[in-house]
Amino acid sequence: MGIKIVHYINQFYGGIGGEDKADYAPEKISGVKGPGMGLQAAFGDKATISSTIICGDSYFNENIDVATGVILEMIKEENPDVFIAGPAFNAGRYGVACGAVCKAVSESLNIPVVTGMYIENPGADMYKKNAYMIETTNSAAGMKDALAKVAALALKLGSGEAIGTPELEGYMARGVRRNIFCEDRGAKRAVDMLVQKLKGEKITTEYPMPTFDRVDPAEPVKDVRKAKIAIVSSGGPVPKGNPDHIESSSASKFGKYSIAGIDDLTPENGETAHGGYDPVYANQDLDRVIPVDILKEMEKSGEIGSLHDFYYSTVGNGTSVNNSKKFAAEIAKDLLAANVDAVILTST
Amino acid sequence: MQLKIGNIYIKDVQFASTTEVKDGVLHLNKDEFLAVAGDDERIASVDVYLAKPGEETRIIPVKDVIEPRVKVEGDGGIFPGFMCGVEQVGSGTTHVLKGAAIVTTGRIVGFQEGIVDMSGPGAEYTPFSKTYNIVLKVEPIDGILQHEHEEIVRLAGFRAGIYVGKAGKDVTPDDYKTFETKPLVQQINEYPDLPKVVYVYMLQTQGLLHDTYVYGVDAKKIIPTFLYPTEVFDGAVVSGNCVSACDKNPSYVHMNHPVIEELYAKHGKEFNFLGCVVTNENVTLMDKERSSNMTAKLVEFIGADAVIISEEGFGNPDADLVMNCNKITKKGIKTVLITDEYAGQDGASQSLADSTPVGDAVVTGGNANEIIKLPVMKTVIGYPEVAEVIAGGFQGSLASDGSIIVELQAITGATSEVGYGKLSARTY
Amino acid sequence: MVKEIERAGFPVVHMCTVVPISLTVGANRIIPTVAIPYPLGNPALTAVDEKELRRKLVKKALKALETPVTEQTVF
Amino acid sequence: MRKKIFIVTNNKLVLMEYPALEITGDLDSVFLKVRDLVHEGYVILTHPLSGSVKPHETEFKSIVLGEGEGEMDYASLQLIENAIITSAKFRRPNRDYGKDNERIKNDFMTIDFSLLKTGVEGLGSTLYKLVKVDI
Repeated sequence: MGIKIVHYINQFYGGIGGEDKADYAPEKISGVKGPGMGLQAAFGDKATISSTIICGDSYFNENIDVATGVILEMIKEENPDVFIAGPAFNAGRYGVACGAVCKAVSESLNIPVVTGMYIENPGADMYKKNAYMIETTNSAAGMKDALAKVAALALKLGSGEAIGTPELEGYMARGVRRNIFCEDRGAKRAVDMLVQKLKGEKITTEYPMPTFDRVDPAEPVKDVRKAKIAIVSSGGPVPKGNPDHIESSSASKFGKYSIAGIDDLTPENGETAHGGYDPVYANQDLDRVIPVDILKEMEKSGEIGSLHDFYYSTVGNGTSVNNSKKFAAEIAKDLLAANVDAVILTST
Repeated sequence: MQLKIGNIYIKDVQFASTTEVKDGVLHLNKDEFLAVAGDDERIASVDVYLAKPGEETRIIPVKDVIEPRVKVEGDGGIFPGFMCGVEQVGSGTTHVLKGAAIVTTGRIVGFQEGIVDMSGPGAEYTPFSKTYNIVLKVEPIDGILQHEHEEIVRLAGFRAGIYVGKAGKDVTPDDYKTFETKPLVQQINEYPDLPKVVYVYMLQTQGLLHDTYVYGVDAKKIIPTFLYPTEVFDGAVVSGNCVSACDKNPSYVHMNHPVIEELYAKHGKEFNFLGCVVTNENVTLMDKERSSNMTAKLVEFIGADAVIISEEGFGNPDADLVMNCNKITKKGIKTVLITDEYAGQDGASQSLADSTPVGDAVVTGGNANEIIKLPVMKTVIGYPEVAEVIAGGFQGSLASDGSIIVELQAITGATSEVGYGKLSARTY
Repeated sequence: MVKEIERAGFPVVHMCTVVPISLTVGANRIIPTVAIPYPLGNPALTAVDEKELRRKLVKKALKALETPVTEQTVF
Repeated sequence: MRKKIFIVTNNKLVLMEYPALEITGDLDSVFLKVRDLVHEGYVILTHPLSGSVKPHETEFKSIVLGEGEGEMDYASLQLIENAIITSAKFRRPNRDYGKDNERIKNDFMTIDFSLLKTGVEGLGSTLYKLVKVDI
C-alpha cells in the first residue's frame, strides 16, 4: 500500500458543520474525507490515507493540551509514515491547530509532517519552523494547487527523498541553513555575481544577511510636561505575590497593575517574575526595573504631565515573538483608550 | 607583468631510483626527497607516503598542501622570502606539476588540523582527494615549542615542493596559460570602457597557527598593499595557518587562487581586472580599523568600480569582512563577499558573528558545522586519534571501528572562502 | 513588543541593558541602562546616589521621547 | 596622555607573563566579566572572538580592555554581546583527552597567549600603557 498517511482536518472540511460545530471534539474516521480525497487522488497508489482526524477549531484552540494529547494518541495508533494537516488557507484557528498538531507529532512521534496555509495565517509565523508548510492562497479557491504541492512533499518525505529548496517545493522557509553542491565553484559564482552587479542586474545572494522588520519612529511628544506617560516592562515586574502567576519565562500572558496611590516600590509591594536573571536586586527595590518613584515625583513637580495609573508587565525571556506581538497589540489598545501619549518600555 | 604557466599533467606518482617526470608519471627518489625535506637540525625524523585518488586512504592531520612548481625563466623563484630571495616574482615562465601535491602532516600542537580522504563521502568535500599526494610526515626533536614546530613543518613542505617541482624544469609542458596585468595606468587604458575590478584578498593573521606570509613577511605586520595577481602563482603568499581546516587557504590554494583565475577568465571581456589588495585580519580593533581604512583607500585610489572581498577563517574575521564591505561601499564601490558559515550543527543559528545591510551580494562556502560521517579507510597516514581533538572533532568522533563523525570544519578545504569548491548553503 | 506598540502610534523609548537586542527588536529610541538585574539602579550605590542615577536615566528617556528621530537612535 | 589598558583572562600562561585581571571560570565567565566592564564604561581593544579555535573547543580567553571616554561604548557592547551569542551557539564538546589533557590544555593556552601577545604588541605603547588592575 506504499506510504501510510494520517490526515487532520477541521469540522468544516470534515463535513460536520460550520462555526456552530466548531466545538466538535476530536474524532478519528477510517479512510479519507473532504480534501483528503484530492490528496488520495494525487498520491495514486504510492500512498494511502489510512484515516482522517476531524476536530472543531474552537475545541482545539480552547483545549489545546487535551486536544493535542487525544489527537497524538489517535495518530500513534495508526503509526503512519507521514502526517498531513490542512491545508488551512486563511482560517486562523484552523491554521494554529494544524501547526500545533504538526509540531506535537514531529516532536513526540518523530514522524515527518506537512501542512499548508496562507502566509498571513497566524499559524504560519507560529509553526513554520516546526513543519513543512506549503504556502497557499488565502482562500480554498487554491485548493487544487495546494493539495498537489502537499501531496508531492508528503511523498518525498515518506520515501525519504531529499527535500528541495523552499522555492522549489513551495514550502515556507524554516530558516535552517543546509549545504548543497553547486554547478560552479564559489569563485566563479562570485565573479558571475560581480558581473551581474556591475550590469545592475538583480542578484540573488547566497547568504542573506539578517535584516529586521522595522517600524518608522513615531512622532515625538511635543512637551513631556503635558504628556501622559505609561510604563511597560518585559522585565517581569509584578505586585508582591505575582497575583496573575506570570511565568518566569515563556510568558503566556501579561499583567496590568495599578500604581495609583503608590509613590515608591518596595519589597512589600513589588517583585519580579522574571526567571532569566538574578532577582535579588529587583526584589529589593522594583524601581530598579520600572522607575515608578522617579516618575511619580516628576508627575508631582510637573516635569511630566501625568503618569498612567497602570503599568503593563510581561517576561521577555523566552516569550515567543507571536505572544509578545499579541500582548503588545492588546496593551496598545488599552493605552489608546487611556489617552496615553508616550511609553517608557524597560527591559532587563 | 606577464607570467606563462606551463602545466605538466601528472597521471601517477611512484617511488623510483631517479626523480623525474616520464610520460606524465612522477617518479620520486625517496631517499633524496627525504634528505632534502628533512634538512633541518630541528627535525628528528621524516617519512613519506603516497596517496592517490580513489584509494581507501585517509590523511590526518593535514597541515599544509603545496603544489610542486619551478621557475624556468624570469626573476626570482618559487616561495620568495622562504626558498629564494625576495626578488619580485610573477613574471617569466613557471612550470607546474599539475595534479601532484605535497601534503604535510605532523602533530603541530595537540589538536591540529585537517582530514583528507582519498575516496568515500569525505573525498567529495576536499580538493586534495583529486591530487596525487606525496605525504610528508615530520617529527621534530624533543623540546621544540609549538610555534617553532609549526615553522619546521611548514618549511619542510616548501623544500619538498621545490625539490619535486624541479623535476618539471626540463619537461615540455602539456599546455601553457598566460596571465598578464600591466602597470596601473597602462592597464586602465587597455580597456578604458570596461568597469574596473580589484580583488580584496583577506589573510588570516592573528598569531600562532593563525598566520599567513607575503614574500616571507608575517602578514599581520603589513599595511594593506598591492599585488600583481600573477605574483601569487609563484608562491608569494603562503600559509602558516592551521587551525580551521575547512576554511583556511592552504598554500596550494594561494598558488592556484580561484578568485584570481576566475577574474582573469573574464578580464578584458566583462571588466578590467586591475589587481589585488592584500590585507590582514588582526586581533586588535585598532588594527582592524586601520587595515580596513587602508584597504578602502587603496581600492578607491586604484580606481575600482567593484571588488570581490574574500574572508579567511570565521568569528572575528567576520568583523574585518564587514568593515571592509562597509568602508568600500561607502566610497561608492560595489562589493561581492565570499565567506562561509557557522550556523550550528542544525543550521538554525546565526551564520556570522557580524553583519551589515550593505552586504547584499554574498557567496558562501557552506555551513562548516554540518556533520559528516567518514567511513573506515584501509590505510590511515598520520595519527587517527587526533580526530577527537582537531577543530570540528569532538570526543566520540573516532569510533572503535575507525570511522569518524566530525563537523565539515575538520575537512581540509571543505568550505573554502576563496571559492575553491562547489559547496554552498541555502535557507531551507 | 516595542515595535508593536510603536506601530500603534506611540513614541516608545526602550530602556534596556543589551543594546544590540534592542536594535534587533526594532526599537527606535534606545537608552542603554546599567545592568541586566538592575537596569535602572545600582545596588553598589547609596540610596540617594542610586535614585539620582535613575533620575538621570529617566530624564534622558523623556528627552528622547521629545526628540524627532528618523532611524534607530541610541541616546 | 597614554591610556591605561588591562587584560582580562582565565589563562595561567598570560598571568605569568602580564599583569592581568584573573577570572576563575570558563570562556563565558570571561565574556560576562568583560560585558560588566563595558557597562561600566571600559572599551574593548582586542576582538573577543580572536582565533579560529571555536568557543568551547577552547575555554581559554584573554581580552584587552582600556579606559573609555566616560559614556558606555556602544561598539564594545555590540562586540561582546555578539561574542556571547556566538559562544552560546556552539556545542560544548566533552573534552577529556586522558593522558594528553595537560599537553593539549597547554596548547590551547599557548594559542590564546600568542593571539593576546599579537594584540598587545599591536597596541602601540606610545598610546597605551598596560597596567595591573583589580576590579
